[in-house]
Amino acid sequence: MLSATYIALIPLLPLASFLLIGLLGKRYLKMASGPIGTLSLLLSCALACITAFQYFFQAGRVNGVFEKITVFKFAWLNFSPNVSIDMGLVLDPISVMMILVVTLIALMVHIYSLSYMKGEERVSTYFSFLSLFTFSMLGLVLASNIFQMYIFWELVGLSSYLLIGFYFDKPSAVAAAKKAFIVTRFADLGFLIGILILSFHAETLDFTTLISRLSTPGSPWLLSISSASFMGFSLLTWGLVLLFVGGAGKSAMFPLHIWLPDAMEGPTPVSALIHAATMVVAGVFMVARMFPVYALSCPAALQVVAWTGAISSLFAALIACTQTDIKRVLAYSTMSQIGYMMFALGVSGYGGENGLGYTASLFHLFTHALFKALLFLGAGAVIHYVHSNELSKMGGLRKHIPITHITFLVACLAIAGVPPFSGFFSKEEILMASYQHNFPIYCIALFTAGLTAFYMFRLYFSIFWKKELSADSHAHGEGGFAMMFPLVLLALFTLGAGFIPFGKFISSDGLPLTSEVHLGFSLIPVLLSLCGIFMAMAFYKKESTLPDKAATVLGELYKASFNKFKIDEVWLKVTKGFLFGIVGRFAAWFDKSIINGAIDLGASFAEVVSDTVRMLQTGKVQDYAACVLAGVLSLCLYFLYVWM
Amino acid sequence: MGTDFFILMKSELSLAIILFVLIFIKVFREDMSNASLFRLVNILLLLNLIVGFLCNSKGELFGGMFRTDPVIGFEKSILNLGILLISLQSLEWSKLQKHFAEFYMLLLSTLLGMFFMMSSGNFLMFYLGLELSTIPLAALSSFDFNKMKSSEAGMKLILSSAFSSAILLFGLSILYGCTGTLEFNALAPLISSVDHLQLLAFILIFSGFAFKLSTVPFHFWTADVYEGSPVAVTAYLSVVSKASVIFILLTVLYTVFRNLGAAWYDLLAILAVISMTFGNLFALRQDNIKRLLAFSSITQAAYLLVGITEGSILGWSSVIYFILIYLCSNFALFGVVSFVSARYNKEMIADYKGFYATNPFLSWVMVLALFSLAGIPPTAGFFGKLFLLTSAATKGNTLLIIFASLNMVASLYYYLRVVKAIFIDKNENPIEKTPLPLSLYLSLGVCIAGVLMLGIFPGVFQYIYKLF
Amino acid sequence: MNSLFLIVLWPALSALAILLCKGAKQVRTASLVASAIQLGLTLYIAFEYYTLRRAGDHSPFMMQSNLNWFPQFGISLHMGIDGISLAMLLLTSVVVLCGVLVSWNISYLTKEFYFLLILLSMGAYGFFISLDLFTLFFFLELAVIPKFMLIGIWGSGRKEYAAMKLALMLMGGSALILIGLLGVYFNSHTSGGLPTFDLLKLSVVHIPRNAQHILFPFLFLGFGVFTAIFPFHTWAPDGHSSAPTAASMFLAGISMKLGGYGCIRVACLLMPEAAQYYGPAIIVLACIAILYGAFATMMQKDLKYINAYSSVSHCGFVLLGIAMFTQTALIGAVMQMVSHGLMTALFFAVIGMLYERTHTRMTADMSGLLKIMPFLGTVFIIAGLCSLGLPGLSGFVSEMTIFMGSWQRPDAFHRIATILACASIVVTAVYILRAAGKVLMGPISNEHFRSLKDAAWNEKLASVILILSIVLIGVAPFLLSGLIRPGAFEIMKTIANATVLN
Amino acid sequence: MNAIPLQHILLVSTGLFFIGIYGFLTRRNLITMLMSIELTLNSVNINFVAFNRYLYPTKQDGLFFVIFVISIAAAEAAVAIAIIINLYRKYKTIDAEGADTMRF
Repeated sequence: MLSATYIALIPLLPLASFLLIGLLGKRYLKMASGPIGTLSLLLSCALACITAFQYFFQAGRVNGVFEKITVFKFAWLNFSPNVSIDMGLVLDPISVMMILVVTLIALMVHIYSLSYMKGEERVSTYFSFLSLFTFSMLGLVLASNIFQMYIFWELVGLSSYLLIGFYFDKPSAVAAAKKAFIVTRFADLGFLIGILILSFHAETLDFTTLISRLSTPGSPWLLSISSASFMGFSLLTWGLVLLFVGGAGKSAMFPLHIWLPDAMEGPTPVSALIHAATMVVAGVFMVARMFPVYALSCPAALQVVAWTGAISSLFAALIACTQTDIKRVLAYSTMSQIGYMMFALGVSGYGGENGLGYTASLFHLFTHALFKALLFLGAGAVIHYVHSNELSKMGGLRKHIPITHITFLVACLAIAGVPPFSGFFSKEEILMASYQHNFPIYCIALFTAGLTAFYMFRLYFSIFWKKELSADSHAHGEGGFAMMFPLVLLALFTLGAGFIPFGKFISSDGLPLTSEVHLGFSLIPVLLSLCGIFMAMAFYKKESTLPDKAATVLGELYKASFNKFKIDEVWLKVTKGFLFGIVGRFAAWFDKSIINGAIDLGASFAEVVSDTVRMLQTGKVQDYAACVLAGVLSLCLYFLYVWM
Repeated sequence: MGTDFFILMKSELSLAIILFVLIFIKVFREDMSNASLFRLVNILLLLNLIVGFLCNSKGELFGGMFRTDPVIGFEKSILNLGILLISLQSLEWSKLQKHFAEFYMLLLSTLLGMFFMMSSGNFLMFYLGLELSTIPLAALSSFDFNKMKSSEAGMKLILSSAFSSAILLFGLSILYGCTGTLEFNALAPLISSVDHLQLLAFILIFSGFAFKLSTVPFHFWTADVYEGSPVAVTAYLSVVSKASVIFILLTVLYTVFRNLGAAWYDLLAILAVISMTFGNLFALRQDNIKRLLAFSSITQAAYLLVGITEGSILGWSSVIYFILIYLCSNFALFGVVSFVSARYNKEMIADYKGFYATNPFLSWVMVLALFSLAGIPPTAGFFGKLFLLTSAATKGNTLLIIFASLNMVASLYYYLRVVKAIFIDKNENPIEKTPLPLSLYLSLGVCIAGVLMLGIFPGVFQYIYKLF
Repeated sequence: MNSLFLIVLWPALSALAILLCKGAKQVRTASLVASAIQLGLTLYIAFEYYTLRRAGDHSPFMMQSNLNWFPQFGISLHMGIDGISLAMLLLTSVVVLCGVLVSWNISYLTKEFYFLLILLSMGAYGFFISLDLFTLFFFLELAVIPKFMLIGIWGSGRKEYAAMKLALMLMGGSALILIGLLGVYFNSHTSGGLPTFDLLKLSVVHIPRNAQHILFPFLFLGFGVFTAIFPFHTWAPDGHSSAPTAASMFLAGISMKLGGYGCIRVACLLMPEAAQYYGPAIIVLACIAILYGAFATMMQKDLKYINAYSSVSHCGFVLLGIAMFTQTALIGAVMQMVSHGLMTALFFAVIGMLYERTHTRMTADMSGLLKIMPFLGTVFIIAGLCSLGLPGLSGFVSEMTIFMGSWQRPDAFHRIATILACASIVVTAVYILRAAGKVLMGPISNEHFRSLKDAAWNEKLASVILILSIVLIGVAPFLLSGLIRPGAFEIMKTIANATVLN
Repeated sequence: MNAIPLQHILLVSTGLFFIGIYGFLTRRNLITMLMSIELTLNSVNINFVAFNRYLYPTKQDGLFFVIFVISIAAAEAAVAIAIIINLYRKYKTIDAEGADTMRF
């Protein structure tokens, strides 16, 4: 195995490049910041591949399971003797797979950005933020301690805030960045309280001990946490659901998804890296990391995960069909695919055959990262060419930008689940798992698969077919080699990824799982996707009035889905209306008038009393003598009667 | 008699000598200018102060009428210091006066009366000393012939003091009736807290004291007299006359009325709380700086009453310590006020706006004095006030301490109003930059040294404590 | 005369030295050198403390020196430090150094300004190292004059009103403390010997229960006024926003910590039973302060008011940490004091710099400053992120310690309080990002802002020092928590065996 | 000679005392106020002499006291009248109510 320092280098290299470019970037390394970032990513990607290769093939299985290797661990902040945050790196199948995905996609995005961001004035800050993001994502993935994951979770949120708000002179970008950070921050509150609940009962923050204590059925910690209850549910359910809320916020699940479409304000490579492949799957990764506790000790929480995933995937697919901005369509499709991964985890059992959902979900995470990054980078190339996001301004680009056209087509086929491509294999396994465990979710999944095929090919045909665009308006070509190379490479990966025997590497209980394709079973989903594709072809291949007629027919549903079922407005009303409007204004008013008022009232009261008391000094000697006499008499009365 | 007469009566004798020198000058050396008179008197007063510190010894004269001991000796030297500082500060004011010698004669005679009162062992000597110290004061306070206010102040002082001494005498007569003697040591065993008549006598006698100390029900004369009379006399009234009454009150309460302890403990506590609160309420809205200082002196006297309630040596020494600090801070303040009012005839707080811009030294002196009066560290006032409260705390009367602390906050307000005027407010025609005479520098220097040094360096308090 | 005494003597000497030098230039360099040496002195003492601890000396208070001041009253100049007071000393010296650096272009009465600033810091130093209640009270009150003068003379906006209100409310607080002290002094009599002010002797003497129940509110509310506890916090917004930059850095950064430190050292150490008894009441006040402060901040338009109200909310965390009476929560409270001191000093420094350039503090007038002044913009963002508790900066570490510590109290009341406190991190995020978004980002609204130049050398140095210390605590918290742990353990010991009694 | 009991004399002196005080409080003329003060002082003298004669015939403390009180009352009256004359020169009135320029 590689020694600890090399593995530690994987996250630390991006950190080093962040510090280097961040501090010196502006003045000295302005032009060199891109290459430095890409070089450091290249190195850490190579190291990741070597570690993965050695981990899976050379280290091999110990009594049938890839055992967790804690590379190193040191106590960072100890609260009490056994509960302490300690920073450490741990290698186990899912984290190795994740570092592979993250470093690969980050490398592709870096290369792509070299030419995409060429003209940008603040390119050094861009690359430093990208390296910060990669560092925090790798840290999150390799975390050995649940609090360490929370720490990198927040850093990921920060870097997404910085990158979304990169074009900060656009007010919409600033608002989007703020919205993203606050919504994820709100979800992280749930994550934090979940950590507090679990760590208090399990008396540890370390992942391995936490999972073993809370998942072995007889353990005293498990008994203590499941016996204590709050408002009807056991604390374990509360803890796990709150953890999932944190994950749902980051992965833009149903109620907390409002920030993802607005996050498209950021540069497209950023959306490719963060809002397609890596950050948004952090929620899935966290549930996968805590999967034994979810599956063995608390099926109720798993149900919540499953149904949220299912609802989000259907909800997002419906909205995606009517959006006009291509990046927002892709954002909703990401949300829908992550919904797939979530409910795959939700329906999966633990160990052996019924752990298929777990493997399928992570397999889909792997493949989805590849083709969604490809879709976004392709969309970036299209926007770069057409200088606008709106579908109406595009059409007939297949001759102008041929490579993007081919790679975009490959990705669309993959995501639609057409057989030879990787999307088909992972989606088919998910459908198999949901078919075995939860039939209603299986039906939702089928319907969403059809919808996915429809809106992806609606996108494809609107961009590359539809109407002939006048050639002269866009003089410059398709974009340099640096933009095309990642597209081609990712397309190749999307082709090949489907054939990886994923079950051998990753399964719920670690034992290898062989999954083969059942021809009979997968017939229905393929047929559904094909008919989705033909419908889209019929609607959008050529200029036709069919889409408008369909819109009038669907009427209400179309309008609702077009303005995103008004969820944004609901959230806005809750926060702006209630929190800021009523509570905030009341607090400020209360403070200014009541408390401040009370103090000033006290002062003015003292002044009024002092004015009245001053009247006693009339200036006349005889009044003074009268007061002296009164004083003496009152003293006498007091002492002779009261005191005696 | 012989030598111990001279040793025991040394401070009174030195005062008498200075008085005769003055009379001699008045009669024979008519042509002597105010300035040279000023220099001569100051030198004599300095000598008098030094004499005060020499061989203080314990003893009695005239059959118990006059008794003295190191503590009373130190108290007298505090008053000597006070008189020296006042005379040093009154140079500017003396330029306007024709009868400057008379001013000193009256001043020294009141001081002589106070010395007799402080070292009296018999109520007769006490009454004599009291009257000798108040009647010339009335003359002094109407010394500014050209001002209407000054004669009004004199009238009010003489009539009020006559009225209160009448009440005091009535009390004394009743006490004499009950016990048959006026000798302090003889009286002590005869007094018991059961007898109503003795209690009535005590209250009447105490009201005489209270009049001079200007505690609230008896304080009405203070504001007008302080405002009307010349600043040097106001300073003298506010510190020296109060101090002498406090010293004799201590001896009277601790020796004569020791058996009535429970009675005068409650009496002092009640009067202290009332005069603190009312003193602050009166002072909150004052605009004339002399009237403000009048009411602030009422509040400071109230803190002294708090100190007296604690009957042990600790209480007595912290009272003396506080009086010394109060003397320094008040005279620092009055030094500046007298100079400004004599030179520019400005006595309102508003006139002091923007004072820092023109003469920083005087503003720093005033501000330090004000913070010492308010009881804020690093000035000695903080230690003085806190020692009084700590010694009262050993008696455990939490209600008194609560009132005392809250009143410290109220008093801070009007001190800060003056500081605000000096430092913060802007003024289009502030008091111009004026060169100060050496004597004023000297006295302000002594006061500021006292205000800063007395607190931090414990030597002085140790010295007082060891006197007992 | 060991080095601890020097910590108090050095500011006094440098204050006098400042009075003697002529010309603004000389005054500035003198005060800079003085505060730099002061920082060096504190670091030396930290090093000496560390070697003593390493050498196995586990007595609760180290480097003690005891010379009696007024033996008749039992008052002695008893100095000594433990982990908590050392952390506070370090915080004070860093904030004062940056305060001196930031107020470089004070042109009106510069000599008096620096003299009062050094006097102010002397009050804080003395307060943190004195183990005698009287000397503690002396140094606490020492800071009243400079605060009033600094705000009154060099302030802005309604400075007279703010200065007067601040001085009176803080004096009111110290009056309450005085009543508490004298009550303790009276009850210390029961130990047979002379009543004493000495903290160590008092902590051994068991003050009778009913006396504790009366005196504890006085002491705690007195110190609470300094930490802007809920009903008495109104001096903080007005005071901070009218004060000049250096003064508001000191006010929010250090003088609020005097209250917190006082609560721990005096109120909880001397009267454990009453502390336990009043615990829930304090928690309620702390929670109100946290959430109420956070919500009130959202509505503020003036940058300094935003930071002032957020300081009220952050100091609510300190009180929450103290009132939970678990060791972790106590350590968290002290860490929060240190981290909040640094972050609010940084925030006020940046606001001061922006004010000097744009002459307005209203968020509505400024926008798009990040492009014009990148350095100041980044410092503003770092200060904001630290106050909303971003990992890697000190805010996160202290808040998490407080949450973990307060979660150790299993009953429902404490749990709800902790959850409410946690909820505040979202509200803090909202108003910080709103302020940052409005001021720094967005299009440049005011044309002649374009010509503003970025931070000068002294402002850069001050911000870098503060940011380095914030990041150091954020990245390596084990240093700070290790330093505080023995001190907190001592205090928890007295409180623990108090619970056994009742 | 002892026919008149002590109480009657004390009654007279207390009556005289309160008459004096009443006079001081109500009379408008400063001089008459001074006269009423003298009345109170004389009532005190009666007190002293009565106590000394009836209760403590052996000692003469009371008598000495009376002598001093009389002399001091004289001195006081002299100074008071001088001040009142000075006041009259300025205020042109010796009405007690007139001299109240300094108040509040």
